Amino acid sequence: MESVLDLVLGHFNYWAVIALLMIGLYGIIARQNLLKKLACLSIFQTGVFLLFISWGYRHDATVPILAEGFSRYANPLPQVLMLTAIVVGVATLAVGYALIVRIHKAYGSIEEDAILEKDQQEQE
Amino acid sequence: MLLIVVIALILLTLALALARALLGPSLFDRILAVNMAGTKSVLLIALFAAWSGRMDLLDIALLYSLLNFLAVVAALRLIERGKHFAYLDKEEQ
Amino acid sequence: MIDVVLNIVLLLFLLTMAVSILFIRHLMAMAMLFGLYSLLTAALFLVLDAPDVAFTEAAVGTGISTVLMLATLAITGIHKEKRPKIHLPALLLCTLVGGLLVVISLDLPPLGDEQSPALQGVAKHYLEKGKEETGVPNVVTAVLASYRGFDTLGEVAVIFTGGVCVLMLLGHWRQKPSVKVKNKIRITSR
Amino acid sequence: MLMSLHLAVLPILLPMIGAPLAALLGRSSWAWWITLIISIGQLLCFVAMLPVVLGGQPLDYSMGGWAIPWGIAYRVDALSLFMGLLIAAIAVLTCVYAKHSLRTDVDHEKLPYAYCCMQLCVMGLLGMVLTADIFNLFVFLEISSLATYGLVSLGKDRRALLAAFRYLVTGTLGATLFLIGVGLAYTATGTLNLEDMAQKFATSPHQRTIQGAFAFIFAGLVLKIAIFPLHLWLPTVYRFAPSAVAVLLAATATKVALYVLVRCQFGLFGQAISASHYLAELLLVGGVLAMLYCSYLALKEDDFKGLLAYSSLAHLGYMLGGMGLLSAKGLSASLMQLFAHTLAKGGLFMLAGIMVLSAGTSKISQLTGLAGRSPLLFLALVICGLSLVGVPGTVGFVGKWQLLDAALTQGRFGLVLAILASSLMALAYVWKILETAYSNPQSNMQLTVKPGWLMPLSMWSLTLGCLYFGFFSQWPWQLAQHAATVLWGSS
Repeated sequence: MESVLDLVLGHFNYWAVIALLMIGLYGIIARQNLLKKLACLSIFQTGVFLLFISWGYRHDATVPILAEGFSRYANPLPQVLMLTAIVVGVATLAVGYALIVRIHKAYGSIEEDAILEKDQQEQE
Repeated sequence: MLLIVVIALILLTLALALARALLGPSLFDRILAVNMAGTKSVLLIALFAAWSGRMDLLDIALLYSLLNFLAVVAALRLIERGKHFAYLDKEEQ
Repeated sequence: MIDVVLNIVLLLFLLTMAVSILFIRHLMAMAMLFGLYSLLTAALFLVLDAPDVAFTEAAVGTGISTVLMLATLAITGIHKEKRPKIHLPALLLCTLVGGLLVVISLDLPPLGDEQSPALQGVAKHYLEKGKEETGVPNVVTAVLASYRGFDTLGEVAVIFTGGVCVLMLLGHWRQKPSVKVKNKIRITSR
Repeated sequence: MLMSLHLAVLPILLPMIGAPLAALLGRSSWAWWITLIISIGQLLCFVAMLPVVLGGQPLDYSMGGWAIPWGIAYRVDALSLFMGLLIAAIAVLTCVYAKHSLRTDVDHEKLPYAYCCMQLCVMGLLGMVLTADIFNLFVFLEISSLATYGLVSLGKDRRALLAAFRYLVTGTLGATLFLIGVGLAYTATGTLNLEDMAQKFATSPHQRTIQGAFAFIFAGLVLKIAIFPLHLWLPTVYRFAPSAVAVLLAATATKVALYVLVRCQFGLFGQAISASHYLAELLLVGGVLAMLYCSYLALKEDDFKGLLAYSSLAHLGYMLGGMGLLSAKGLSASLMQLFAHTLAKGGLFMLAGIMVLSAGTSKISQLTGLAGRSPLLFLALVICGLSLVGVPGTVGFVGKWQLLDAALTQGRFGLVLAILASSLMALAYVWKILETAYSNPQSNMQLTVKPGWLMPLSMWSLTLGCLYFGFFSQWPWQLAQHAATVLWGSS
């Protein structure tokens, strides 16, 4: 019983994050609304960030800023990587939003199936 | 002990704010809920700083409160301006 | 103990937010929820001892990202999503990938484990020698600006690229009205 | 001497200066000159590194002077050099081509930004090739991808926008999956340097994590490379992107993602996963399916650029097949195939751009009478097309022959049959184009716009390259072999 609790407590973070990732992935594939696709993409990315930060976590430790009276610090490297990844993610999102604005201007809709339908009609 | 009780209470109010954001019904309810959740997280950070003994975290609490304010103002402004926000639509008129 | 409880509660909140972002059909409300979502993420980063990441996520995720989404909504003026259908293949794929990830996660060292290789590797050097070698007490800053400074240069390049792309897409180009009409015809007639 | 020390990082630093300059100066002709000079400079860097690397010693460079596992390191070995030379050369030619091509596709005010994005894209690709740090690789992957999203969206047709958006979503998804893989590999080893990581994999107790890491890196790259069945984003992107961008994408972007896959599979995860031969079978089956199905799709396609896109997908199948053979011979054949395909497909996409420009359409059915109108263009079409099929005397033949040879020596007759069948289909779809172009010389097809001389110049250099390397194939073949043995030795 003890070990099951340990397993759940030790891995709960991972599982919750995996659930986040899957919600994001489902939204990216299944939703037709382009804005929602991007939001889900962002959820997916955030899930990955959380995963990394969880990997860098350490029990009974403190933030990796060296100070008097502390000897145990969290792993700084995943945090550094995620700082970069967050900025990269937002740059991508910004381009995505700009594309949505242009798509809306060109088609008058931001639903993918509606847009594809318009293209189809035009070709015929 | 006091710390635990306070944290629990703040989590409770955070949950209430989230519930309001989820249920709506009007957009302004949601914005208010976001603002409130932001305030709660500022408090949470401050408490966490007190608990862990790292007072440098208070800086982040300050930043949060500032951002919270700015984000709500920006959101309200965008909603107010609505469709006329950007030049792109001005071109079309 | 407090951090474990906070961690779990915040994660549960986060999951609720993610599910509601997926299902809510009012896009403006979705943007609000999205802001909340990244606010919670940032709080969670803080609980997991990553204040710098929390800082960035709060500024970039909650601030810029939400405002950008709202701005997009304001420009397009579309507020409702069409009623979505359930996408079975996607559901299947997600179950598959999620299952794979859970299986992998059982092999991972549990949260906060002292023996995990990640803590024994390069990070140990950063924590022990970082201050001596770079003179910065904040190890994250030391690694970001010095040991892995080239990544940060790359990051700047990414922002620059993103900016150029957005300018290319939305920059309002000096066009005479007649030319603009022609352009419109060209864009729509193919 | 000082310069030669920094050669490894110079190709990345040059565009970091050139790209902002091109964007800020605001004159499209200046931007073009800057881009041209920068890309020639990059090419020269790689040429200068050639003798050092071929001497057998990889060129190492530590960023900021931090010793290897602590900081970011760059490493130029034969494989990186092979890819780097190819990309830099294509970048120069694309730049020459773009002068006239982009001007007709893109609004005048956007041109400097477009050149800036081209530089950034090439910088990202070269960074991926040169770096020896897996997270740094991710950053450069994102730089090049972001630049391509912007470039693709410049297409004239409004469908380019949706294509770019889909590309953005798929590409970011792929990159994020790759990032998960990087994280898993990091938790298993505690390091990010490729070589250090490969060594630590061997002793790590977390073998399942390592396999998971490979699975995610593989999945992410498969999305990026557009391997069948995850290829759906690619044809529309190639069709609607501006011609010069399509050339750049077809000839370099997917190839670099393939390079990363090769690097990870054989260099990084070599020992950890080569024990399981399931992966090899997966690659072989995937390759064969891609070859057959995508060739079939190419046969059905009526749009010239779309046909070329499907044909690219089929040719990726050959390269995967060669990788799936799990031998130095197979890998070097794959690399040779990559080289050949880059030349032929680059030439064909350039030709497609010229055709679209001067005839105003990319429908194959409307190419009737091309042979009569413009015999030279037709000749280039014949040469590149034959190289695509793999007719002796062209570089395509060398690639295919080596691949067949490798497959035969290992007794993979299924692969042999698939290659032959796919080549036959390639012959069929190339024939379809040629026949249309040759038929009905009296047709009223009109070549209204003259493409200038820069576009044909770059197209002809690739076309003649197809012929030249078909007869004198020792040079790339030796480099490919060298690259393959470097990788094989390290795993």
